[in-house]
This record gives sequence, C-alpha cells and structure tokens, in this order.
Amino acid sequence: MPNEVKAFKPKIVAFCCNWCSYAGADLAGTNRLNYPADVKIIRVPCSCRVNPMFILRAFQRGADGVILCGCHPGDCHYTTGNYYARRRMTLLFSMLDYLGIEKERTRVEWVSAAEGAKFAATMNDFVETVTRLGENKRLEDLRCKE
Amino acid sequence: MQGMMIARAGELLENGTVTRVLGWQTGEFVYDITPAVFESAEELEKGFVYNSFCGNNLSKYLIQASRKEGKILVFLKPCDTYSFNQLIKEHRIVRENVYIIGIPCDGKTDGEFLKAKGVKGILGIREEGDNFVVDTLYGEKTIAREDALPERCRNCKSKKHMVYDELMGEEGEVLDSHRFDMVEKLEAMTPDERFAFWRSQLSRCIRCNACRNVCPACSCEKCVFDNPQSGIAQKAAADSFEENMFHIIRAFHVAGRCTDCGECSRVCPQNIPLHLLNRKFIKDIDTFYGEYQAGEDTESRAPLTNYTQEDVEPSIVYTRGGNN
Amino acid sequence: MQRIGVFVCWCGSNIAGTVDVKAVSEALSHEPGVVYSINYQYMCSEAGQNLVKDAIRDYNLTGVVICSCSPRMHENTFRKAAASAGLNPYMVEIANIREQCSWIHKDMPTATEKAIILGRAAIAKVHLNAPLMAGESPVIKRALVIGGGIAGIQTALDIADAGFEVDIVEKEPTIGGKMTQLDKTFPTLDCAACILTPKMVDCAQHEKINIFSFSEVEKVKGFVGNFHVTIKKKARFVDETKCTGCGECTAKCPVKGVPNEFNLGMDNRRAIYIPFAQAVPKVATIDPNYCNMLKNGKCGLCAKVCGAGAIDYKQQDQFVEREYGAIVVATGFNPIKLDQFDEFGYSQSKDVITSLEFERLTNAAGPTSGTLLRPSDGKHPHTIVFVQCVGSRDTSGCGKTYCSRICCMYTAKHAMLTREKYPDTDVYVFYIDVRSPGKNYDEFYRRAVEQYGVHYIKGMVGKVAPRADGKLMVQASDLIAGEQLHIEADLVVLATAIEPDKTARPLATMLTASMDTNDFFTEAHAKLRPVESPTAGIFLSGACQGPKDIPDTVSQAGAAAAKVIGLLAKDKLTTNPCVAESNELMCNGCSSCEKVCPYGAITYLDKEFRMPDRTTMVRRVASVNPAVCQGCGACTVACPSGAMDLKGFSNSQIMAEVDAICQMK
Amino acid sequence: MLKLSLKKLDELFAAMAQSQALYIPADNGGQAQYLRWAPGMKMTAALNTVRSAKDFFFPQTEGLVNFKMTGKTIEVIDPRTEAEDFVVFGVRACDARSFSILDKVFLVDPVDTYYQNRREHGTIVTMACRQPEETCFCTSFGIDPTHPEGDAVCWMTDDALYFEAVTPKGEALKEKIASLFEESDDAAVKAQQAETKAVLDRLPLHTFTAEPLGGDVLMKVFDSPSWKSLSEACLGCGTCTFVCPTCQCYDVRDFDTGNGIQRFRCWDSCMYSDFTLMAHGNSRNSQVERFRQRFMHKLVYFPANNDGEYGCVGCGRCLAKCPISMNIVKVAKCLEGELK
Amino acid sequence: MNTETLIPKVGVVTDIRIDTPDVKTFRVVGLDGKKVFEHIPGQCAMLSVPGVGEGMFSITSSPTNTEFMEFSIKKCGCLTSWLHAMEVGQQITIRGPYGNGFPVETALKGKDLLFIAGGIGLAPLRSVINYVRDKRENYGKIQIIYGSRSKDDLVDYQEILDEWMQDEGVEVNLTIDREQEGWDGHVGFVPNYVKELNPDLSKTVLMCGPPIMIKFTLAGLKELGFQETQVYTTMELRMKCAIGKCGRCNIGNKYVCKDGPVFRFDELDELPNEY
Repeated sequence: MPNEVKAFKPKIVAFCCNWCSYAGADLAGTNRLNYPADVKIIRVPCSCRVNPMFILRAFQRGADGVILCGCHPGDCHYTTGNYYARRRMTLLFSMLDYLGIEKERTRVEWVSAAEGAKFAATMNDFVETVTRLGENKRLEDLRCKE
Repeated sequence: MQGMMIARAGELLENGTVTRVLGWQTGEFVYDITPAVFESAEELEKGFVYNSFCGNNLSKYLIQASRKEGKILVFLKPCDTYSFNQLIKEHRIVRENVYIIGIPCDGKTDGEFLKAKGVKGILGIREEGDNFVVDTLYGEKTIAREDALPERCRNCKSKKHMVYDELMGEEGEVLDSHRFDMVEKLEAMTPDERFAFWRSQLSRCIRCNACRNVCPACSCEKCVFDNPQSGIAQKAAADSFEENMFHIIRAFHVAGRCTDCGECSRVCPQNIPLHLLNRKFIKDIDTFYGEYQAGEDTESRAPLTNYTQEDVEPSIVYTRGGNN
Repeated sequence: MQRIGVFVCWCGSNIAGTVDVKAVSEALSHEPGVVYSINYQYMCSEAGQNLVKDAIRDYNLTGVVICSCSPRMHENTFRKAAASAGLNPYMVEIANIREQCSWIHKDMPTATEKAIILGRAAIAKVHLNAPLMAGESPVIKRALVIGGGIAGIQTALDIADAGFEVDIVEKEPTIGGKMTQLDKTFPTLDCAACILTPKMVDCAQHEKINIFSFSEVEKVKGFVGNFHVTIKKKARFVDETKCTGCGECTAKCPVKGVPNEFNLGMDNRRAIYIPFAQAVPKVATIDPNYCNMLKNGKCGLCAKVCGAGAIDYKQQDQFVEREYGAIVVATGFNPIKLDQFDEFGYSQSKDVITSLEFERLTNAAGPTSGTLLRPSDGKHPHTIVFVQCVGSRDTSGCGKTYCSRICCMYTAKHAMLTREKYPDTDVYVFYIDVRSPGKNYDEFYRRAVEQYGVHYIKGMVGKVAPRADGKLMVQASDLIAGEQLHIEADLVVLATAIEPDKTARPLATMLTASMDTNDFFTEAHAKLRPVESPTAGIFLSGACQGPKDIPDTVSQAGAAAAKVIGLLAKDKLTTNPCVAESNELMCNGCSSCEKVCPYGAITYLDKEFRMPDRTTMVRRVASVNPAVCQGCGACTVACPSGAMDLKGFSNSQIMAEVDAICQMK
Repeated sequence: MLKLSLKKLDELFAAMAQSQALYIPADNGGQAQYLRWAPGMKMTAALNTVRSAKDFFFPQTEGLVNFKMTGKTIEVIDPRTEAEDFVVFGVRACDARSFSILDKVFLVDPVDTYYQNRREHGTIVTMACRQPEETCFCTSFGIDPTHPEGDAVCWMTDDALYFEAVTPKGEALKEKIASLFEESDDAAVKAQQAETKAVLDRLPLHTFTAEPLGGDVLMKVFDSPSWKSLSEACLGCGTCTFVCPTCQCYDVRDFDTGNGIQRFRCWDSCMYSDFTLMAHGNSRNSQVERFRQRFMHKLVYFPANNDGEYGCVGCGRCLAKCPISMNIVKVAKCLEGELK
Repeated sequence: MNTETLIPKVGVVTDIRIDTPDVKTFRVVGLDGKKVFEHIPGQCAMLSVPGVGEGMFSITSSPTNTEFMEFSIKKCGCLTSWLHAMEVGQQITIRGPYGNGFPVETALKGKDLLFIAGGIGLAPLRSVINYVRDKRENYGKIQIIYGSRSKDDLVDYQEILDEWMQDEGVEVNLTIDREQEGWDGHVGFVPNYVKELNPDLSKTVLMCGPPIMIKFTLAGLKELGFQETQVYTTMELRMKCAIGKCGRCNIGNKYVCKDGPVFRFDELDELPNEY
C-alpha cells in the first residue's frame, strides 16, 4: 500500500500537575481507560509551573495541540497555583486566538486524582478536536520539520 | 511652556534641589529630538526643547538615572507618569532621587509620521492654530494637527498626571478614548483574516529590539531573548515562528504591566502596530478581571499576580468573539 | 555530557504485554549519553534494584532513567537505590510506561513507539539534571501562640503537656478571650467560666507556659523552625512581678466612670482595673486614657495604697525578643460593627442589643448580676425578639457573605434560658435557616421550640423602631405564613455576624501567611491540612481560620497542637531540594514572584553589583528561602526575566522534555 | 540611452521577471520595501526602502552549514543550492555605493562565498534620485544621486523611464528587454539631473563632511569625552544597524532542529550588549563603548583599512529611524566641533 | 586558502590529557587520521561542538608535530565545559588556521627568546617553545618563566619536567603564587619573579597570561630596560567568524582574528585601549 495517504496523527503534549491530573492520568491507566497514544504527558509540580514559553516551544517543535491539566480551582496542592495558571492561560489562549491561531489547539482542563475517567475522556475529545484541525501550520517552525 | 520649563529647571538646579535635568534636546532638524541630561542653566538654554515632537517617554531612563548620586529633575507628560508609577511599583526607580514636574501634552508627532502623510523633505515646521505648516524642499504643506498625530495620541487615554512633585499647567483628566476600536475590529475578523493580518505585520519585523529596548515595562536586567540559558534566545527571527514567538512572549511578559504608552509602535522602524498586541491583553484583562490600568497607582496587585476564585475559565476563549 | 543508564521494566506482563521492552531498551541505547540500557522483569524488586546499583558503579553512571510504572509509585524506591550506590537520588528520572502507556494502549507497535518517546523525554531531562541536596535546618523547640482565648489556651496546654515550651501573647490584660464573657455554653448549658477558668489557671501554673499578657507581636522574621519574634509588652504601669491582684487599688481609684469593656460598656470600671475576678494573670492595669496621675500628674492614690509597691507610672513599652520553632495563630473573632444596619435601631435604642451583650446581661458576674433587665429602664422585658443573621450570609455588601456558624445555636440557648428563667416572657426568633448540624445540636434547638415554646418564625425583620413609650416596634415578615408581622417588643437581640480580629491582617503580613478576602487565615489545604497555614511553621487555631463554636475550636486547637508537637519533636527539618532559586544577576527585584508565592518564601535584599564600567550599583534582588519554598513554581512564570527557576523542574528540563516528545523521528 | 514610456513599466517588469527573479521597491505596511515582483505590483512613490538593499547579498539570516550528529560522529552538510539569478530594480545611488563597501569586507581574502555567490547572481538596476529628502547626505561621500553606480542605471521622468547599461551584466539584461525600449537622447535626463542638483544644494546637510575625522586623529577621537553624552540616551537597539546599508556585522548561531544542527548566521549589532560578551568578560562593557564602536568603525576604522573610504553612504535611514534621533551626522558634527 | 572557510571539517579527539583541575589537553586529528591542516606557532583554530557553540582556541602543539594537533583548554563556559566532558573518540568540528602567528621565521629567528607565561597562558606559547626546541639551530638561548596559582595548576608540568628542563640551552623558571606542600621551587607572582631573574636585555619576549599579569610584567620589563618593540603577546576577544568579517574582535581597526592574535606591544600602543 505504498500510495496510501498516512492518516494524520496529531502530536499532543499534556502538562499535568503532579498532585491531581498526573494522578488522574495514572488512575485512567489503572482502570485501563483508553485514549490515543498521541498524547504524551509531562509532569510538572503544579499547573502554575507551566510557562507560555513551554507551550509555544511545543508548537515550534511540531506539536499540534497542547493541553494543560491541573487540580480543580480551590483544590490546588499549593493553594493558589491553579488560579494563577488559569489567568495566564486564559490570556495566552486569547492572544493566540487574536493572532489567528486555532484556539482549539490549546486547552486547560481541571482533572482531579479521582477523575481517571474524565482524564481519558478529555484526552479522547482533545485528540479528536486536534485531529479535525489537522496539522499545526500557523505556529510551526519549518526548520524542525525537515 | 518650553520657556517656563527651562526657567524652572534652572531654578531647581540653582537652589540645589536637583543636580541634573532629564529632558529633550534639539537636533539637526525640527523633529529629531533626543532625550538628554542637562547639568547647567547654560546647557538648558542651549539645547533644551519642548514641542510637539518630544514623544519620547523619559521614565525608563530613570531606572539608571535615579540610582546615580544626586537628585534628577524629570519632565513627564501625563502618559509617561503611568510608566513611572509602574516602575515605582516594581521597585525599579529610586523615588527619592527623582523630582517630577508634570507637563501638559497635546499629543506628539514625529517626522516619520508626517512623511507617512505624504510630506517630503521637511525643512521646518510651524504650529498655526490647529495646523502644522510644514516648509519642505518642495513647497509648503499644511496638515491638520489631528491628522498629524499618531494613533496613540488621537486615542489619548489620559491628560491627568498620576504622579508629580510639581505640576505645570492645569491638572488634566482621564479621558474616554477609543483605544480598543482596532482591537475590536480585529476580534471581529475571522481567524484566517486575523492570521493574515498579523503575518503581514509581524513578517516585517527585523528584530532590531527597538520596541523592547524602549519599553518601560521591558526593564529586565537581561531579557530572556538575549539569554542563551533561557532556551528561547534568538537574535534574528529566523522564520515566522520566531517572529510570532518574540512578540507573543514579549506581550505576555508585559501583560498587566504595560501602561499603553505606545512607545513600541512609535519606535518600530517597520511601522508594526505592536501596541495592538499589548492592548489586546489590556482589553482582555479589563473584560475578564475588571478594569485595570497599569501605572494608575503604585500599590495594587497586577492582574497576573492576582486572582479571584470566580475568575473566568480559559475555555471562555472558545465561546467568544472571532467566529470560526 | 552525562553517562546515562536506562532500565526498562517489564512489570511482569503489565508492561511487557503491550510494550516491546526489548525494542525500547535497544532504541534508547542509541540516545546521546546513554551508555547502558537493559530491560528486566521487575525493576522494583531487590534484584532489579541491584541491577541499577551495579550499573551505577560499573558504568560510572551520572544519570539513571527507569522506564516503569508511575513515579508516584516507585520514584522514591529508585532514588533510594541510586543513593545507596553513591549517585545523587535526584539524578533519577522515571518514564511512566505503565499507567500512561502499556495499560491504556492495546496495540504493541503504538505502545512501544510511545514508550520510546517517553524514555527519550526522560533521558533529555536527565541530561539537564543536577545533583540536589536536601537541606537541613534546626528546629527551635519552643512554640508561640498568638491569642489567649480558648483556642490559644487549649493549643498552648496541649503543646506544653507534650513537654515543649510555649509562650502565649495576649493583647488584653488577661487571657481567656471571648469565652470569659459568655454565660452558659450550648448544647450542654454548662457555665463558661466553670470550664474555662481552670484552664486559664492551668496555663498560668504550667511550668512550660509563659504568658505575655497585654502584649502584641511586633515583628516576625525567620522561617519554619527558626522564627525570630519581637514581642511588645505594652506598658500597664503595674509591675506584674510585684502585683498580687489584691484589688486594693481598683477599689480606691477615684476615677470611676470608665466604660467597662468586659461588660461591653454596660457598666463602669476604674482607671486602674482588673478585667474580672478570675483574670489571669491577676494583675492590675492602669488605663492611661483615664488615669489622672498619667494624664496630669495629680493623684497617685493607687501607688499609695499598693502594699506591694507594684505601681510604676514611669513604665514604658518593653520589647522582648524570642525564638520559636512554630507559631500558632489564635487571634479569634469580634462581632462586626453595626453601623451599616440602621434598620435594627441599634444606635437609637439601648434596648436593641447584641447577643454578646445579652450574654453579659444574663451572666451572674455581669452588670445586672444575672438578672435580665432592660438596659434602658431596668425593667423586666416581657417580649423579646431575637434576630438571626444580622450581617451574616449577607450579599448586599453591608455585612459578610459567610455564615457565622455560632448564632443559631447561641440564640436557641438564649431563647431557651430566657423561657426557663422567665416563663412569662414571649420569645420570638426570626431566622432565615436554622443550622444545627453539630452533635446534639438539633436536639437542643428542637427543645427550644418544642419544650420551651420559643416562637421560631422563618422570616426577616425589616425594621425595629423605638417608640416613645419605650416599646420597640418590630416589623417582620413571616415567610411561611406569608404575612407581615408587627410585634411590640421590650428587647431586641441581634445575632451579630462575627469577623476576624482586626489585628489579624497586619499579623498575617508579618507572618507572610495568606488570608482570604474576609481576612480569615487560609489553611494549607481546605480538607487535608485544615490547621496549617500554607506558610510552613504557621498553624491556625480557632476562629481566625473561620467562624467556629467552642467544641470545634477546641478540637482544632488540639489538632494544631498536635501538628506543632510533630514539628518540634524533630531535631532538624529536611527540606525538599526541588525549590525555586533566583539568579541574582538577572533578577529585577520587581516583586512579581513574591506576590504569587503562597508561602512567603521570597524576600528581597539590596545587593551591590559591580557594573561593567567598574562602578557599583545597588539593586534589589529576590532571595528564596529553601526551607520555606514548597516548589510549586508559580514564581518562575511570574518572573519575566527568567531569573527564577525551579530546581528539578527547570525551564530547560521541561523544554528538553517538550523537544523530545515533539521531535520528528 | 533607451527610453520607455511609463505606461509600459509593467511590461518591462514582466520582461525582466521572465527569466529571473525581479525585486522592486513597493509599498508594504505604509512604507517601501523590496518585494519580489508579481504582476500588478506597483513601484513605491517613496524615495527609498526602509531596509536597505544589502539583504539581497547579505540576508538577515542565512544557513551556513548543517550537522547531523549520531553517537560520537558528526556529518557536515553544505546546505547551499545554486542560487537563482535575480534583478534588483530601483536601487538608489546610496545603496548602490554600499555594495562596493560590503564587497571590501566580504570579497577580500578569505572570500565569503555565500556573499559572493549571491553577488554573482544579482543584477543591480539603479534609479537616479529626483526628490531627495532632508535626511539625505550621500553627496558628502562623493556620491552623485543623479547618476548612480550599478549594472544598469535608470532615470525616471514624469512620463518615461530612461535606461543605460553599464556593466556586462547590465548589457545582458538590456538585451532581454531592449525590444520594449526606443532609442533616445539624454536631454530629458540632463534636464532632470540639473533640477535635482538644485535641490541637492538646498539640502540641510549638503555641507556636511566627515573629512576632519580622517587620518591621524583616531586616538583623539576615541578618547573624546563627548561619547558619554552622545550615547547617554541610546537604547542599545539595533535599528540603526539593521536599516544601515553598510553595517555588516553578523553572529553565527546553532539551531537544534531536533533532527540535526543548523548553523546559520544572522545580522548582529555592535550596539547589542552581548555582541562582544565572552564567558569571562566583555571588551565593550558599556553602551558608551558599544556606541563609540559603531561610529568609530564607520568614520575611522573602516577608512583606515580602505584607503580613506568611509563606511557610510549618507542614505539617511538612521536619521529617520533612530528611536531617540541620535545619528552619525550628530556624532560627527559634535566630534568635529571638539577637534577644532 | 580554504575558500569555504565558514564550513568546518570534522576532527576526532584521539587523546585527552588532564593537565590541571580545570585544564585538559585534547589531541585532534582529521577523519583520515592525519593532521587537519598545517599552521604557524601562535595561530588558532575554531573548534566547535554543533549545537553547543564554536570558539577560537590557540593551537598548543608545534607545527613540527606532523601527526596531530593539540589544544589545551580551560573550562570556563558552555562550550569548554562540553569539551571537558568529552570522551576519546568524540568528533568535533575544526576550521583554521586563523591569525598571524608568531614571526618565528622572521623577527624571532636567531634571537635569544624569553617566554613569560601565566596559567593557561602557556598554551599558545607551548607551540612556539616546542617549535623552537625542534629547530634549535635557528634560535639563541631560551628562557621560560612560567607561573601559576599552584603546582597543580601548572599546565604541561610533566612535559616541562621531562623535556624542556632536560634540553640544553633551555632555562626554565617556575613559580607558584602561594607556598604549597611538595613544592620547593620559587614562590611568588610572575611579574616579581621576572624582575628578580633580571633577564638579559637582548632577549625577545613572548608573553601570554591573564591581563593583570601582562600589565605588571610589561611594566616590570620596561623598568628593567626592555623596549616595547621587543615584547610580543597574544590576544583573545570574542570571535564568531575568525576571518575578520563578523565585526566583533576588533581593537581599533585591527581584527584580532586576522591581524592578530599576536601583537607587538608597540603596535598595541597605537590602538585604542579596548581589550
């Protein structure tokens, strides 16, 4: 099948806070809840550790979608971290949208350690959304695609 | 006004209140004015100028100047005082070493802006009523003052000084401006149109760093883009990604701190409307977290170092503006 | 260049079932820096750990990547193994190829490819890992309790009983707090003084407890285990060490018309006074606002009558510096001011009183010696209206949005006691909801309604208007009957909302402890760490954290004590080495990081820098206290210059992971 | 001399673009910029482009060499492919002169083959100036804006374009387009030149000269106390450098694409604080020194190494674009003032 | 001349010698196992690790060594740290030679030579010293004054002991900054030691070391009666292209990479003091 067009497989980077979402992802695993292998998780201590730089970097390096998962507001292990993350990401996403970059490529989702099912569902949905959008062209760095 | 300023500055030098004066100096032409430090009445007489071309925001110079020995007198226009306050808030200026005289401002233009209006070969400029009369190599030209002012002045946000030790002229007022009109227009476009708009703008960037270096909010000891350790250092934007990256991160770093002084757009040699990026953040902050004007005071918490439990979720971006 | 060992775990068939572990270890062996790569059935087993240890020694590994289950499971196991082989434990990274790979993917090629990528990300990170050392700091084995109410007393007693020294700082002349002013306590109706005063005496007599009464915290420096506190002992013009509390002076003092704050101004005291009979310490205090001697040097009577020679008109504020390992905040509460609630006529009629005033009017030691009399004319009231939620659950902006939690129960108590003592009295209670979820609380409330015939009316009081004849016209709505009520009352009692003590806010600033918008101290975690402040070494006891009644306060006080004891029992604190660090050369001193730090771990120093032109310049720079930082990383993003970075999760490490994951291969 | 009606300008562009890339100064974002010509594109009315024409030979970023790293081994790959031929149309006299200055840097031994390659593939068609701006001072460096250098030279009057080939490259181009032109005398051109020269004499900077700074006053100029006040307001940005047609400093950097390393060079500015930064120090620590370097280089060092030719062509871009309006004219005048 | 001067060649590190706690000497050959290029003593090469950086290093080995080149490199920044972490067999890139080198075949020929070095400053001089030792007949007497912080910081100590000190007509004077156990040689700073030794005024001086040493030694030499025209040194500034085009390594109108790195002090005198 040499001429068959390879189906688009998006690259998704998921930043997960150590205390809630990463544990939620573990729980999804423990419960054998499927989500696409396109999602790769990076563990961070808190959603507030995620710098907009990291998100842009991911797009530069070829990511098609970036999702940030943290504790539910009010449940932050560090009390207030996700509140700051929420503001930062709201503004960043709004700016990306303003620049005409597909806003659906970025997402924030609050996933607790108990929400394995939500984690898997979120990832399934996000991968589907990004797959629909197709390859990231507007924030790509062609040098990294050679 | 210029005469009063020179006289007052001379007095303050004379009586020892200040040892230096930060102001503007005349140039080769009527419009090429340079910020300068004056140390004597003679120097002031010789070169000090205040006219419709003194657009430079002098606040940022005080980061260094206020740390030097002795007190410095600075003339600040209303919009400059916002920057000054913001720098005070961030502990960048030593307040005790600065004596501020607030001066009125009716908007500042520059030679480049007049040329963009089709004026060639400027030899001299007179202000006659609401007009600029420009003497050029190719004859005289009259431009209405209103048309000769750049966007930042036509949409002036405030004639009120936020801080001063002494005020020249009357105390002004905070104005209702239309400064978000263009942002709204962009928001109303489709993402494709917006993308095309910004690509056409940012692709002209030559990474001269003038916007960054002039910006009073960009006062970092070392910018992440100059720091090889930061992982995002870049000298010349090698491709479209790096152009976007620089301007997004720069706007983000000054979000909630940018006073909207407009210097970035003024200095851009490529005429990129960089203030539209900053204003987007300002507008979003106002909408999401309540009205906030950076530099209005020296105490309040900046929006990005603050939160409320009821803040909007990032998903608001999906449901808002810019139809798909 | 690191020398990295990669260890791929099969986890039996848990991983090996869907991930081709051999292919993973083979693929990763070609990554830059990888000098050793194997796979094994159970890496976490002793044999597996030995593989790691041996490889570290044999191959001089400087970094280890374990591809296995979640780091939440075995990160510590492998860190310990590495440490035992002489490798810094923070040079170990885990690639989670079980929970986040083999268990969720069914297709072997897919799972294997992902496992390789996750391994690469871990390798990329390890390349940038640096050895980290957990810091240690000594613990000063003494606690400070700020506030000497029931919360502070209980915490102090519990800590002291465990053998640690405790200082109580109380701003009033006596400890005891609000509880001393109460008459009976719900739901058991035992007398407040009877259960409180023995504890006060215990405090005074406990050899481990030291009471600084009439004192305030002036300055706090340091951090968990090492707080340096300056305590201001306000001048009371009486030598505490000499005064015997005999009361001779307070009886002789000629200045009689001083409003007595203990009775909420409903009677008077002298210029020299002891707040109440059971005060601890039982020492007189001169009120300089009223004392003639202090005001104009004329009098000196108290000094003459004092047999102990304790009077000292020249006494000054004294400052005491003490060191503590832990600080407990127990600053309590106050009823709110009622300025915003004109509709209840509090300022217009003496017969509209607060619940706390009602307590004093029914207390045997109160201004009426326990007989319930109208403050205006000293007559027995026959109709009493209790108004609930005065300023509580108020979204109008005049009061507080929260529920004050104690009012429902004490109002039931007041109503019940009134009906018991004066059965001829009609008692109405207007309420929005009755909240009685404590043990035996609802039974208590129902007794008031069912057994004592208190009229509970669900509804709001709209207006209380004093009439010329002294009656109070109460206009209210009965929400259930749907009608307007007009009641002629003799006494109206307002269940006033409570708020944190005014001293709490400046104290929080000194302690760098965070507060919510209502000025209640925030806890480190609402559910799991309710008695700890996010700032390490600061603990919360009683109503400073949120409204609570005596049983809750005492249990929280005990819990706070247990946490303090746990801390003080340690000789040294081991600190998490994954903390933020500020690069002074890049720091702007802008304070953004400090603002978002939930722990107050960041302070600023003025530091002298050599400038390129060989002059020096003083610049403000941030400094992180590693003993206090918990490593969330909020500061790293707030910092525009990138001067702030987080060890163990540095910008470059995370970006290396991003790169590895996104890499086109 | 060849003549073409301006009505046929589009046809001329089409003809030039037929066999090679054509760049013309066109309006973009309210200012002029060299853009690759496509049908419909009009020439700007502005005197000159914001960015100079040096980009064509010395682009802002340029890949030098790629590396592939596997284990301990390195593979070196030259990324260059044969460059396409191109024509730059409408280059002004100042920019035309700048190429000869750049040549003195890049084409001296050891030759910069990247530059050389582009240079060989490019044909420069210059355009005489008609309406100079007050910021122009090319005449101070012996440049005649009414008769620029170049492979071919053009004059534009109100209704016609006059063309003259100068070099073999220009001749080659002429051959391709000659059919569009008609032969003409140079009367109209002469008249226009005279008219322009009259304007040149009225330029505010027409008396400016950098002469007094040449020769052996180097050390005296270097140690001038004026550098401090001149540079005081300097933001340390690179605007002057990047719009300058003769600034040629560059940086060499590596970019890790994830699949290999791309080594590229990009414009750098001696005004930047990290320009001379080393692991253990910086030879130009303060903005005063960096500022001085830029002007010393153009006015003193470059002439010293190149038979007195200045590193400035008087295009006036830095006068127009400096955010704080500090520029080579002010600097030179101030220093000269001191030398007197 | 290599026309593709910005494109480097691949070099293989065949040996790594640990000289001092922060100096290592790397032996480099081309992929064919031979020397990558020929050079003059004092010339430099651009070494690079792609992705890490490129830097100018003086070639420490003598041109008379026909098999390989050596570089003594002190760990001080990003690139040098990476180089220090290398293992044998690692490939790096190399281009050169750059700079003018010492005038070994002209001005120095037949002269008595005095080498003065401090710390890593011996690296560029080692090339000349070994060149001169190998062409002994062309030069007069050789004196080497070399100092470092401590005995452990003396670069090429073994070679100095085993070879240089054994040569006839070569006088080696070593000194360290502070007293140290196991050291019975001279203790003191180089400038003072030079004055103590009071070398013959007929000698031509080749000097390299930290700026502060250069400054005081030069003053000392002048005091002793040496002329600036007798003293050579070699400079180091920020370099990127190494071919006099990128614009950063200039001192006045001279480019260190092209017109230097070797300067005679009278030449430097005519240049602005910006290095």
